[in-house]
Amino acid sequence: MTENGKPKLAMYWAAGCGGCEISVLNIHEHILTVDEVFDLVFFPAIADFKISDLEGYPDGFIDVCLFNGAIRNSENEEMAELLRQKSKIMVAYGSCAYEGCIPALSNLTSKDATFNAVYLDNPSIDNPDRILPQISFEVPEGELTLPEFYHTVKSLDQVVDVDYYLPGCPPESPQVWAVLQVVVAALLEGALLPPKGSIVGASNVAVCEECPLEKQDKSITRFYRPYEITPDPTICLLEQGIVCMGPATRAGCGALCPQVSMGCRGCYGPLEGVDDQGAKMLSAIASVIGVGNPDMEEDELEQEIQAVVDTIPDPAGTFYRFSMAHSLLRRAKVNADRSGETQ
Amino acid sequence: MKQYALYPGCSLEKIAQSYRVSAIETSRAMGVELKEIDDWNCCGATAYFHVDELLSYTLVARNLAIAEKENLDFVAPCSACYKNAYFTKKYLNQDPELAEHINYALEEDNLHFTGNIAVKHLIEVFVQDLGVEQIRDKVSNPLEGLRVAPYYGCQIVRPRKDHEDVEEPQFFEDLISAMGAEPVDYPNKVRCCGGSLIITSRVAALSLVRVLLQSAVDSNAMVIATACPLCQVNLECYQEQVNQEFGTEYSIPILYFTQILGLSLGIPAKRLGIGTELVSTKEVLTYAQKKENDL
Amino acid sequence: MTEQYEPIIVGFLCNWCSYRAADLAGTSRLHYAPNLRVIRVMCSGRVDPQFVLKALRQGADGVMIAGCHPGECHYVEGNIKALRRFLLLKQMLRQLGIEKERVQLVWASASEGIILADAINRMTEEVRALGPLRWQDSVIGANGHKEGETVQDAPVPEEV
Amino acid sequence: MSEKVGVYICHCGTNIAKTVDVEDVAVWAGDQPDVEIARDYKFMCSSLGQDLIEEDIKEKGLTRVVVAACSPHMHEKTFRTACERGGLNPFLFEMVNVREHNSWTTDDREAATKKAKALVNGAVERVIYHQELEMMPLEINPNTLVVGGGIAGISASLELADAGYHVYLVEREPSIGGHMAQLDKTFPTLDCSACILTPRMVEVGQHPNITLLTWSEVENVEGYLGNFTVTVRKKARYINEEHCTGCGICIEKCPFKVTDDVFEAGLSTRKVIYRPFPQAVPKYPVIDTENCVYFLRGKCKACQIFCPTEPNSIDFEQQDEFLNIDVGNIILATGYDLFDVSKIPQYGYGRLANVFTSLEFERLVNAAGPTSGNIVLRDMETPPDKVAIVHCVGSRDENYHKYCSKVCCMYSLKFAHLVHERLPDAEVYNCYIDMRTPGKGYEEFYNRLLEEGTHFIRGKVADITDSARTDEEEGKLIVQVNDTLIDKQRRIPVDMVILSPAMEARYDSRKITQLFRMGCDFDGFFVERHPKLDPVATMTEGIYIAGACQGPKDIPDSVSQGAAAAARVAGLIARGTVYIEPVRASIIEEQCSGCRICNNLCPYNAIIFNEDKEVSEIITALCQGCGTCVAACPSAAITGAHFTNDQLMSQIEGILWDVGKGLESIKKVESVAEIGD
Repeated sequence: MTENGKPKLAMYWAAGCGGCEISVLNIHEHILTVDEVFDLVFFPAIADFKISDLEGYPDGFIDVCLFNGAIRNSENEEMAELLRQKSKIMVAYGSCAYEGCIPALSNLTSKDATFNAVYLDNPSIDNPDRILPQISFEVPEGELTLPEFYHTVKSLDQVVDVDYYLPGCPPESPQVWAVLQVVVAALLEGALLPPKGSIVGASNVAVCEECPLEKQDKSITRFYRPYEITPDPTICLLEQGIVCMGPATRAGCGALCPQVSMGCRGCYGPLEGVDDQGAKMLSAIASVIGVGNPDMEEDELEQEIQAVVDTIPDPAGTFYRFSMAHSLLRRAKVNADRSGETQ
Repeated sequence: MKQYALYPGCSLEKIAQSYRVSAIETSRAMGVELKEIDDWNCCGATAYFHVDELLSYTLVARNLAIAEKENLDFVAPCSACYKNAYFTKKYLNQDPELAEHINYALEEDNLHFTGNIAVKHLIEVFVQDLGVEQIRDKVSNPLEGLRVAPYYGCQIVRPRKDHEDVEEPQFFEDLISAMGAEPVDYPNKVRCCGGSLIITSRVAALSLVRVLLQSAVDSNAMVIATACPLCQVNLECYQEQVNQEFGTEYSIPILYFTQILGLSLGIPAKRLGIGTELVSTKEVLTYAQKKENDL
Repeated sequence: MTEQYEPIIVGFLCNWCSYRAADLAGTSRLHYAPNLRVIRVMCSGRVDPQFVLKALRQGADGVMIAGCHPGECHYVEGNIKALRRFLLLKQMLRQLGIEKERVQLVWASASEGIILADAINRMTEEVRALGPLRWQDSVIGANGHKEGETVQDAPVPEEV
Repeated sequence: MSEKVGVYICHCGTNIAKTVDVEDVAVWAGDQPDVEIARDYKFMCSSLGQDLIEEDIKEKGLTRVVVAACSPHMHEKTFRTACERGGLNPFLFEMVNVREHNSWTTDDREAATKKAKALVNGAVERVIYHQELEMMPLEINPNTLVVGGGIAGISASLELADAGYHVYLVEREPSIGGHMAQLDKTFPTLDCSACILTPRMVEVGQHPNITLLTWSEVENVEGYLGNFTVTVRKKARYINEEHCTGCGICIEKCPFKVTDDVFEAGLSTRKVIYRPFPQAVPKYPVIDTENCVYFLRGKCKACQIFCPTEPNSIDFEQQDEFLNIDVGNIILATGYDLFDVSKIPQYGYGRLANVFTSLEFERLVNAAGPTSGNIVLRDMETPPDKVAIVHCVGSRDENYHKYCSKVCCMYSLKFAHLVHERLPDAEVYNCYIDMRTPGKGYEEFYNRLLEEGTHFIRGKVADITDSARTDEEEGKLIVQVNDTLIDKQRRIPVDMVILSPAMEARYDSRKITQLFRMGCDFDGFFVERHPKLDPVATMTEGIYIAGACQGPKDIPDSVSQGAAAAARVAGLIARGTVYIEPVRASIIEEQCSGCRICNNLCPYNAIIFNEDKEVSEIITALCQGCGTCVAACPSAAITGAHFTNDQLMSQIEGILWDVGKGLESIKKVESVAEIGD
C-alpha cells in the first residue's frame, strides 16, 4: 500500500461475457464505497488502462485482483500470469474463471471443428481461399501477431495459483459486496482472511435449501425440456421432469431460477466432496428414474429405462454446462471415430 | 382361392391314386387349390437319407426351390416326403455352407433355395390353415355314428417338429369330430406301422401291423383313417398276410382322412377313389349313404 | 515383455454376486485375461459414475461394473439403480468421445464364474482392439496448448 | 496423511507364489510411501503368520495393515482378529485378493506380478483413508418365527422351545404335520409315520413356549436380524378356539362331503367342516367356505345346531385376523411339492385309472386311509396281482428336472415291501435307473427287498399303455421298458402302476423369497449361504432354512437341518447381542440440503425425511450398507462407513499407479490449485 495508502484493486476480463463486470457495478451505491476504499489500478472494462501500466507496477503491487473469464487463448494465459505476479490476492471471479463455464463447453468439440464452423463452411461466410487466422503474419510494415487459440479451454486455477473462488454466472451482487467487505476488513482492519483456496460468496449446502418449492419423493418417468412443459410453480421442478441441477449445486444465489420455474443450471458449481459435478448430478437424477423393477425381464427392463434416458438428449451439455473445465475428464476425446454414432 | 404348391410324391402317382384324387376334391371343396409342382423329382423317402445325406438334401432342395419360384407354400400329402422337406429346409437354414454348396448344384437348373416358404403336411393345411371350425361349417353330410380310429403314423410327429405334444397329439381327433364322425381313443395312434420293413423283415413288420389292427378292434373302431400312403398299404394290403401269419381274422377298412372328409362334404364315393380297396368299405359307406343321392 | 498392448480394465464387483463369481472362477482355475483389476463394493448400486470417470482419467482403458441379475440383488434393487445410471452415463460417455465398448455393465450371479470370465475375456479383446485410452496424456495432454499441433479428423459439430 | 502401513504378501504355499513373484512384490511394496514394513510369508493365515502382524503392530507402531492373500470371504475375519490382538482397530485393515482373482486365473507370471502390485498399491492408498469403526451391537429378540409345520419346522420349534425360547410356528394348512402326516411307513425302519410324528405334534401343541398359528400365512416382513416385525394373516376357521373341545360332533353332523384333494390326495372325501386327519394338531376343525352351504346360499348351520359347547363354538361371523409379531430370527421350513406326473402323457396318469402317484399309494396303504390300508385298484375293491413301481418320474430327466430327488428310490423300495407284506403272492416290478440307497440301513433294506423276490428292472420306462398285444396282456396295464441288464425291450403286464414323482420346490417359492428378501436357485429351492459349510443359513442375516425347501431330502436330514437351524438361532439368542459389520450409511446434517433425492432409494425404508429440520435422516439400525444412497447423494452429504468416496477414489488411483505416467506413482495432486498440465 504505497502513495495514498488505499488498497489497490484490479479486475481483468478474460474469455467471458462481461456479465461479471456488470455484477460488480451492480452493487448499487456500494460502488461508491469501493471507489472510496480502493484505488483502481487496472480495470480495462471501465477505464483505459494499458498492459504497460500493469507491467510497470512492482510485483504484489495490486492487493486484490478480480479475474473473470476462462483461459481460451495465449493472451488470457499471459495476462493471468502477469496479474498473478502483480497481485497479492488472486480471486477467480465468476464461473468462467472458477470452472470454465459456457466457454468450456467448446471442450466437447475440437479447435479444428470450431474453426471449420466459424471460418469455413458456414452459410454466412464468404472465404473462398479458406483463410484461417494465424498466430503471426508478415506484412510490409512488420509482423502482425494474434494470440494462439488453445485446443482446450481452462479454468484460472489450471494456469495460475488462485487464492479464492467466487462462483456464479454472474456472482450475485449481494454476495460480491459481502466478499468485498471481507477483503476490505482484512486489508484495513487486519481481520482474518478465509483459508487459501476456499470458495467465498456461496454457501456449502445445495440450492434446494434456499429453494421454496415443495419437495416430495422423486420418481421421474420422463424428462421435459423447458419449452415442453409449463410446470406447477409451487412444486419441485425436478419432480415434474425438468432437469434441475439444484441438488448438486451450491446455494448462495437464493434459488433465483427455480423460483421463476426455470431449472437450476448449476452455475454455482459443485458441493464440497464432489469431484465431478456432471457425473454426480447424473448419478442422482438417474437413481430417481421411476421405471423398472426387479421382477422384470432383463431386456424389457433396459428398454423401459432407455426410453426415459432418451428424453435427456444432451446429458454432457446439461450436466457440465458450467463445470466442464473442472470435470474429471476436462474435455472430449476428439479423434474418436464418432461417424457411426448419431446424436 | 388360396394356392399351395402340391408335391404329390411317387406314391400318389401309383398306389395312392385315391389319396391324390380325394385330396384334390376335398381341398377344392374347401376353397383351396393344390397346384402340382412341375418337373418334381423323388424325395428320397426314408431310405436314401441314410445312404447319402448330401445328395438327398439336394433332391429335396430342388423340389423346394421349384415351389419357391411360384412363392407358394410347399404341401406334401405323404408323411415321408413331408419329413424330408421339413428337415431339409431346417438344416439348410441352419448351415449356410451346406445351402451354398447345394445352391451351387441347383444353378444347373437355374434354381435357388432360400427357405422362405412354409413346409406343411396336407393334414396341417386342413387343421391349421383352414381350421376345424371352417371345416365343420362346410360339412353337409355329417357321418354320425361312424367310429374312426385316427392313425397319425410316426413321421408326422417324429422326429420332433414344432407340433404339439409328440406323445399325445389331438389334431387328427379334432378333424374327425369336425366331420361329424366319432374319433376313437386309439392308444397306438403314433406307433410305427413297420414302414419299409414290410419288405426287408416281413414278420417283424407284420407283428407291428397286427398290434395296430388289434388295437383298433379293441377300441371298436369301424375304420382306420391314415394320412400316409405307406401306412395305408401296410395296414390294408397286408391284413391278409397278418391273418395267415397269426391266425387272426381282421377285416378293418383303411381309408385316407381325405376320403372320409370327402364323404362328409357330400362328395360321391367314386370321385374319392373309394371302391378299389382290398378290404370292403361298404359298411363305412352306409354312414355316408343318406345324403349321397340328393347331391 | 510382450510387445502386444495390454489394456487395463478396472472392475467394480459387488460383494454378493460378481465378486463371488470371480472367486468361483478362481477356485475352478478358469484362466481368463489378467487385465481386470478388481475393486470390491457392497453393491453395484454403490458405484458412483464419478468412479468410472475417475478410473478413465487415471489411465484405465476400460471400466466394468458387474452386479447381480435383476431380481437377485442381495439388497433387492441396488442393481436396478446401477442399470439406470449406466444407461444415462453411456449416453454422456459417447458425447465425450469414449467408445461404448470401454465401459460395460455385466450381470453375473455367484454361481456364474464362467459367464464373468467370458465377459472379462471378451471385453479385454474389445478394448485391446480400440487401443490405449491414456486420458491424461493422449487427451488432456495432447489437447493442451502445444503450438501448431492440429488434431487429424475433427468431427463435424453435432446438431443437438 | 502419513500412516505406518504394514504390507504382508502370502505365498499360500504355492497357490500364489507359483504365479506371483511374492518376494519382488514385497520388496517393491517396502519402498512405497507410507509403507513401514513389507513382508512375504508362506502361510499368512497360520497362527505364525497372524503373530507376524501382531508383533509388527506392537513393535513398529503400525497404524494400518494390508494383507495380500486369498479372497476376503475366506480370511478377512482371521486377519481382523489378528489386528485386534495387536491393539489395532480391526477396520484399519484391507485385504487384497491375489489368489482367486489373480494367481489362479493365469500362468503369465509377469502379468500376475504386475497385477498383484497394482492391487496392493490400491489397497495401501485405500487403507490410509480407513477410519476406526466399532462392530455394531444388535439386541436379539429371543422370539423366533418358524414358517412351515412339517417335520423340519416341528423339530426346529421343539429344539428352541425346549431350550426355553419362545417360538411362533406358522402353518398354512389347518394342522401341522406336513407331508409326513400323509405317509404310512417310513424307510428303512418301517416305523409307522404317524406313530413317530404325532408325539412330536402333540408336544408342539402343548408346549408352553410355542404359539401355534395354523391356517395362517405370513403376509409381510419388515426389519432385520434381531428385530423382524412379521405380519401374519390368521385365516378365519369359523370355530371359536377358546370354547371348542374338539369333540367332532359338528364334523359328524355336517351333511355335505367333498373330495379331499389335499390330505387324501383325491382318493376319498371329507366333510365341509373338517379336520385333515384324526390326530390333527390343533384339534379345532375348519369350515371350507367354498363348499359350505351356509356361505354359498345361507342355509344349513347343522354344525352350529349340534355343537354341544356353551357358548357355541361355531362362529360364522369370524373374520381373518392380522397379527404383528416381533421376532429376532426366522426359520423357513416350507417343504416341497410333488412333480405333476400328468406332465408326462405317455405314463398315462389321469387317462389310465390304475396309474397312481406315490402320495395316492401312501394313502391307500395307510391304515387311517380311505381303504384302511388295503391295497386295491381304483375301483377300491380288487387287489392287484402285479404291481409296477416306476422310479425317477420327472427326476434325472433332461425335459423336466435334472436333479435326483434323493428319496424316491427308498420309498419305492418301501412300497414294494408293503405290497409283499399285504399281498404275499403279488408280483412287484421296480423299474429304476440307478438304485440309490445312500443312508444308514438303506442298502440293507434294498437287499431285504431282493430277498423278498421283488423284480428289479434297470431301465427307464418308455410308456404305459392298456393296448394289449397278447391274451396275457388283456385288460392289464403294459409297462414298456428297455431292460438294460438283459438288453431287451420288455412289455410287463401289471394291474397297478405307482409313479414316484420328483420332489419340486413349492409353486410359490419365488414369492416367499421376495417376501423374506433372500434368494432361490433356478429350480426354486432356497439358496443356502454355503452349500457345504453353511447349509442352514442364507445370505440374509437372521433368515435360516431347513428341510426340503432347501433341496430334496429325506426325514432324517430334514430333522437334523431343523435342529441345526434351531441351534444357530439359539446361539444368537444366548449371546443376546450380536455384533454386526458397521458398514452403514449416515447423513452429515449440515451438508444435507433436503433435496430428498435419497428418500425413495432405500429398499429397507431406512431413510426418512425430518419435516421440521427439512433434512433427510438414516435409521442406522435399518440400513444394510448397500451404499446406493451414498452414490446417489448429489451433495455428497451421505457417507458410507468403510466404503467412503475418499477410500474408493484413492483405491482407483492406487491400482492405476503404473498407467501412463511411466512407472512412478502419481503424486497426490492437491485438490484446489492444479498448476498447469
